[in-house]
Amino acid sequence: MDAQAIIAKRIARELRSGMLVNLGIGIPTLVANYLPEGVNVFFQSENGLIGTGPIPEEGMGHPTLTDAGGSPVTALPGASTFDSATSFGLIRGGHLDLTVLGGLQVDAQGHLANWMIPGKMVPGMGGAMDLVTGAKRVIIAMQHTAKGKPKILEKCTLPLTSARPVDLVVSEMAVIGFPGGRATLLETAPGVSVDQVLAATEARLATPENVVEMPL
Amino acid sequence: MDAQAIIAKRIARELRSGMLVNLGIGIPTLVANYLPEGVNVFFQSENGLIGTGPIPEEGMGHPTLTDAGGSPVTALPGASTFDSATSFGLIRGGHLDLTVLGGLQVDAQGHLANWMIPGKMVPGMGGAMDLVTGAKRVIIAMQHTAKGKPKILEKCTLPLTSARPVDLVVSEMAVIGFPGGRATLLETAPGVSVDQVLAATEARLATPENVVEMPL
Amino acid sequence: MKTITVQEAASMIPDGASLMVGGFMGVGTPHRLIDELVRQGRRDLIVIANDNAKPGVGIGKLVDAGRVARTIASHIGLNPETQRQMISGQMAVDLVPQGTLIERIRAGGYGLGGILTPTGVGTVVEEGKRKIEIEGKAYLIETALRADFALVHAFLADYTGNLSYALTARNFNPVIAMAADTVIATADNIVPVGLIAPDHVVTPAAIVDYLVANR
Amino acid sequence: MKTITVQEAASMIPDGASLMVGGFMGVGTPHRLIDELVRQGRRDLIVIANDNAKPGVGIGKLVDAGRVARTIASHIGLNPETQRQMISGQMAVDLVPQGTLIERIRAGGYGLGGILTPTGVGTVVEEGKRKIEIEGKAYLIETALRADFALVHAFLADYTGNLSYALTARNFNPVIAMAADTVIATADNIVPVGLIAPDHVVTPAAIVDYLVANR
Repeated sequence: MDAQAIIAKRIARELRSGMLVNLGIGIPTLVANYLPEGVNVFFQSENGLIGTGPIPEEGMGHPTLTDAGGSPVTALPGASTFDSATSFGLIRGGHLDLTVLGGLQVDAQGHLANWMIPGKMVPGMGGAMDLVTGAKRVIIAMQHTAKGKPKILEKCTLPLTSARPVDLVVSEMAVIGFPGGRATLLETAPGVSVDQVLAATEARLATPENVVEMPL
Repeated sequence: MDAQAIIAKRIARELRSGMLVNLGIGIPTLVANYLPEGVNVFFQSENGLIGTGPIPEEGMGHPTLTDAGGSPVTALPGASTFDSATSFGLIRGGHLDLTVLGGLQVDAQGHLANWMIPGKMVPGMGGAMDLVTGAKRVIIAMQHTAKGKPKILEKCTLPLTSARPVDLVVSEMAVIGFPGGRATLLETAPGVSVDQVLAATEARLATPENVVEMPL
Repeated sequence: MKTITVQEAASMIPDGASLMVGGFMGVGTPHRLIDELVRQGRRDLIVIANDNAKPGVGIGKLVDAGRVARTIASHIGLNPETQRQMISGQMAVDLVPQGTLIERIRAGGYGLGGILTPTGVGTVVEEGKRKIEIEGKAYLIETALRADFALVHAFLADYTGNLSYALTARNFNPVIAMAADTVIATADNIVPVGLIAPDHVVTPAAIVDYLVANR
Repeated sequence: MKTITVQEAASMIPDGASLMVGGFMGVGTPHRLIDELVRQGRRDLIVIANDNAKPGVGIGKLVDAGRVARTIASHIGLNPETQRQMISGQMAVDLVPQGTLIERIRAGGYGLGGILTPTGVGTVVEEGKRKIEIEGKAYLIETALRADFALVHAFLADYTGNLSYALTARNFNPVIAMAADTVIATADNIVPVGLIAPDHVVTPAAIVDYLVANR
């Protein structure tokens, strides 16, 4: 399994029937592919859709039914559409049970930076700030390092996405939570040791006795 | 013509095609009966309807189509329905061209009191405060006096509906405007003299040379 | 989302609960739920709604039975019983301009701390509130409002909880559905999933907790 | 409401005007109006929209042609030309969180001075803004936003100006339609009055100023 598949598959295990879930672009989108059997969630696209379905078969889409990246999607039975104010009301108002987003950096307190690299990449925050501030649970799906450098840092050097800490970081090496506001190693990927995770992480990680293997 | 008919008929002359208009309960409701020929306005009911039509014929109404008093109405072709947040967005957001409301008191600066008599009548302000604060133009339809006592006072003694002055007061005796923030007699009803209006008014009324007869 | 009986729905609501109730003079009110609350003897309720309808109708039935400890509403003028209980001190009544009330509820449901409105500036409504000036214009800071339960009534529901409303029976319903910890809906018609067009769903299934079955 | 040609519609918009434009990555954008603005050479525009689409698409065409002096948007990451013009100083770009942007526009259209949102607290977004605490939680005061023109695209219109939208092409459209001095709409289909059910009208006719005729 490649890194992206490990991350997406592990996060998919966090989904429960009835949840309203928003998946960001990139690795987060892959989570939908690993939805456990019998689990039915509502996927929201923040451009105004609940009930987002798979990519349409060739010739079976419509230009007015797209995901937040503007790409064609389908809608499942029971889908609903709405304007952007309602869409972000769902996000900010505590209705969104879970958002899965990509990350550039996460710090030891769980703060996320994922929307800009000053002087280099200024795409705009889009919905990310509202998602991280408003969702009931925030999971970050990202590779553990970028070009060999740790992305989980003692302190983010990039501008923060929100003052609200994330709940979980899932990488291809580990699952990290923030109980009591402190980065804590919860799981290691199959074949990855605690020491390997610590070596690839700049933030000091609490390492409890019971670090388990990531269930996939 | 009785007092109510004079008031309603005079106010109806202020309507122009394309206007979005909200009529309050009581005399204001009667204005719709005198809509000049060829004038098409959008009547709003603040409970969530644009395109309010006349009272339905016996057996031709529906319990889910009512006016702001809860009474059955009809809807004209091109009508639209919406929730209360949208309804008051239309009212507050500068979309409502005209509201016609009843009044308990209006003062020399045009301030309106129409929602409570402390210790006696506390019905609640309903939509009145939003209507007076938000409509582009506010016309008050009321009898000139109550039990012989003036209702147009130097200063309102009852709690105000809004800090925003009304634009016009139409009674069975007169039309009063507030150019430059000062109550000014603009028209007298047929058969009513300027002196009769002044005698029935507590507020000092500016009386220009050109007070005309109310066109009906 | 679970489909339950009206008895089960009412029994989830404890004495003293705060309820947002849809409807405008009883139009669009979940009447069966109200009737059942009266029947089950629920009391000390806080009722947030546009109005108190009139005696014998909708919320008016809770008032008639003396079950409302406090109401937050924009208009009670057509319910003399509410006015009587207010004057006698039996019921607390907070009167709020209708546009402010619906925006406060919306803010509660949309994750906003509140809104800035010119409505009420220079009137008794501004008493005790923070005022703020923006580009020379004064606004009141009106804070968000939420409730324990939203009791909504729809025209169409499907079995996942999607709701759409009929004509002026929409009113407060879709707004309160966003602003409560638990959302209970009744509907004139409950249809299989997929029969309400996505564009015609007004309240998305994901926010409705319980749907009351029709007999 | 007047029905006009796309040429007439574009010619009403002067150089330097502020435009709110519907659409999300070009989906639900009034493409014919944008194309005509480019053709007529309109310039120095202020464009308020969710995004700048991408080069060659929707708002991206105005950017390509160098006609946008300033954009207020939540995301420009898929338009490298906007990023290039931003870095070169040719275009000013104000980046606003998407939920904040749509609420600021809504506030402008709904007569609110602004809203209180937790989004952006503790980030660069709070710079220069007033903060307020309500029940111990911090909020930014985000002020209302309006424009000279709203350019909206609907799925159905009738000849009085009622509009309804299709699926995810709804997005910013009904919100911006409330927030501009002049509202110009295009529609995939224009139908006789009375054919859009009142419950399915999303933007009421009374707020639409001009409807662009289909050829």
